[in-house]
Amino acid sequence: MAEADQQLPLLITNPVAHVHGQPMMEMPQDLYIPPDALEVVLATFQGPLDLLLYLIRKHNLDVLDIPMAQLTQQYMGYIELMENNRLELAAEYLLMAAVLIEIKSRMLLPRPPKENGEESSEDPRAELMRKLLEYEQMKLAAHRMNEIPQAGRDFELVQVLIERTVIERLPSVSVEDLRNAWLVLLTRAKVHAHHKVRREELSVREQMTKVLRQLRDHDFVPFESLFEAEASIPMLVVTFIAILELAKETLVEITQTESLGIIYVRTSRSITVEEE
Amino acid sequence: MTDQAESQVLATTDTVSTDIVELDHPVDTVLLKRVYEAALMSSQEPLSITELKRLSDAPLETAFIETLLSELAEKYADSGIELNRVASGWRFRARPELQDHLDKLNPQKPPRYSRAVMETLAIIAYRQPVTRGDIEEIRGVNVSSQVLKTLEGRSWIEVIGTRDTPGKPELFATTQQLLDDLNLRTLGELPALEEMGSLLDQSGNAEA
Amino acid sequence: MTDQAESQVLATTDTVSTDIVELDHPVDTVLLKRVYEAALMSSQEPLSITELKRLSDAPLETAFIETLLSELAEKYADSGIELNRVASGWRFRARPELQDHLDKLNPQKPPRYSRAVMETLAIIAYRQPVTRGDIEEIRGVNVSSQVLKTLEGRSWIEVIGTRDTPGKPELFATTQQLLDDLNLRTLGELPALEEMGSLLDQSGNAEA
Repeated sequence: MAEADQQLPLLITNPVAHVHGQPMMEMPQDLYIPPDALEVVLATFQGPLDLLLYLIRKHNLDVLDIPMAQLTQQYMGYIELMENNRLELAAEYLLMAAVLIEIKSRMLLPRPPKENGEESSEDPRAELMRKLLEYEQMKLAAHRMNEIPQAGRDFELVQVLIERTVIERLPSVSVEDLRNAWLVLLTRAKVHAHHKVRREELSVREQMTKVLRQLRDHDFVPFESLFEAEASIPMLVVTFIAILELAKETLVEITQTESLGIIYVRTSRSITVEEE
Repeated sequence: MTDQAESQVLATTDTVSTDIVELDHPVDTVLLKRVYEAALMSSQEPLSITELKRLSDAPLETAFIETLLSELAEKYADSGIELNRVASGWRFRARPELQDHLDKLNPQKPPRYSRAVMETLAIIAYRQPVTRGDIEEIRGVNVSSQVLKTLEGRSWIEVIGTRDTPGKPELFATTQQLLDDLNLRTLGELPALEEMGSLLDQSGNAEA
Repeated sequence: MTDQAESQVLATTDTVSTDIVELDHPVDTVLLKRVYEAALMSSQEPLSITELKRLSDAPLETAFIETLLSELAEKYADSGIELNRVASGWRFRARPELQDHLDKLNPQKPPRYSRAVMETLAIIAYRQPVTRGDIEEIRGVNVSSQVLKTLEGRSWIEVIGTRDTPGKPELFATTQQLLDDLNLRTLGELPALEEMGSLLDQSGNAEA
């Protein structure tokens, strides 16, 4: 096969490149592209293997029997072009140039005498060939993968609105949660060591709250009305203790304006309001 | 022939709309409906009639597009989703009545209250009426207003008065709502404190 | 004619499946199909059979669910969307052949990835698990971190371990997400690699 890139007329008069110091007046045959697009083309090579493959396929060279002189020359031509276009030339390109030249020179040397007749493994081009083919295989695979329709690019995914109910989910609390919270408090503060807690206390406290609640909206409440008529005797006692407890804690004030008159209970808050 | 068979498969309403349109523009109604379907299904936002008009090269009348959309909505009458018209256009959504089923897929874990909230609630429940200062004394840390607001927001606690001490601190107590939510009749049904102490390993020597 | 035959086959399976189920559990097949429909259409990700099982209280057999899904897929045979089975489950997508129409609505598309990205992805897909060094060896150039980050950012590749060699290089593999996005079920559905032999045949005078 003749050197293919010789006779193409040039669009520009200045040398396109310098190859081995010689001005290269013509662009390689396959680069019949406007010079300003050259950079783009050169930049698309994925590396020396890609460039070599391009050259091999473009010039219909035999991968199994690569004409090293021809390939090396063309490769160097492109390297020069890249340098002239100030493309950032990855070190791999220069390394490959060295490899090509090395293979070429080794092929010029007489082959060392064979011992077992295994010639193929001694072909200095074998490793390069293997790499080229493996790379080409992956390059094709990448191309085909890119042709597979991609979600979002080539087809849309269905995503229909789902309206989460707007009702705010409130945490639910169980008695167990309260128990656990209290247990934590116990361990931490050792509250139980200082307070002798009696079971009744809670009902007294509950009743204290009830009384306070009843008093909240009134200035004075008759003492008797704090007791529910249908309440059990223990409940009446608890209520009574609760009122005394409230008085002791100065949360309520108990007043009686005349002896045997009505006993009024009022909260300390209403006392405060009155005083202001 | 094939075309006819195909459109016959589709609903009879289809024929009506096709007739209307065939007069104005030779629009492939079947294709158009599919395009609308695909567009509406894959769009995150409702699509307006203006946007839907962009989907066909031939200029279409709003009324015609709306007819197609109604037919599309009709097609989904018996399915798990529905086509709705909302302020900004048309959109598909999962049927709200299926919500309960769909929730099973992503069981939202019920949110939990922070320890601060739970401890504060426990203190108010067991020690009521208490002031914020009381709570802080027992917990050993400041009680943030947020904690109290959370509990008040649930109507689980309320202010039932003030203590007659400097600053007139508010007294907090638990509400009937809390008892209802805990499924209790009285506070007395809360776990007894002294029993709880025995649940703790450390309490063994503390009681002595 | 083929169409009719096909739908008849399906009609039969439909009745059969319903019968089978009615015996085992009193499942409301119609409701269940609607729930699946709504769930699949509103879910961002494909739904696995395991997830679909969670949608019903009664325990259902995989084969039964798959029958329902096939029926659901059949229901959408003539519409703008289709139900597919991909690597991580089942999902609806707009028909790819309608994409040109849909593009009129949203002209901006995600960019096609560079050859560097796609070659790296292909090497990981076909040769996994591979290290960065393996990829560089095959491509003959450095692999920029940006390329790997792009693929990781897309959740198409992930580190699945390290190789027990000096430096403990990370091993990359592809993800289910990649298969989902390519509408594939398994890596085996990726295009077959070109045989080395056929690559050799491409050169004009490759005789041996």
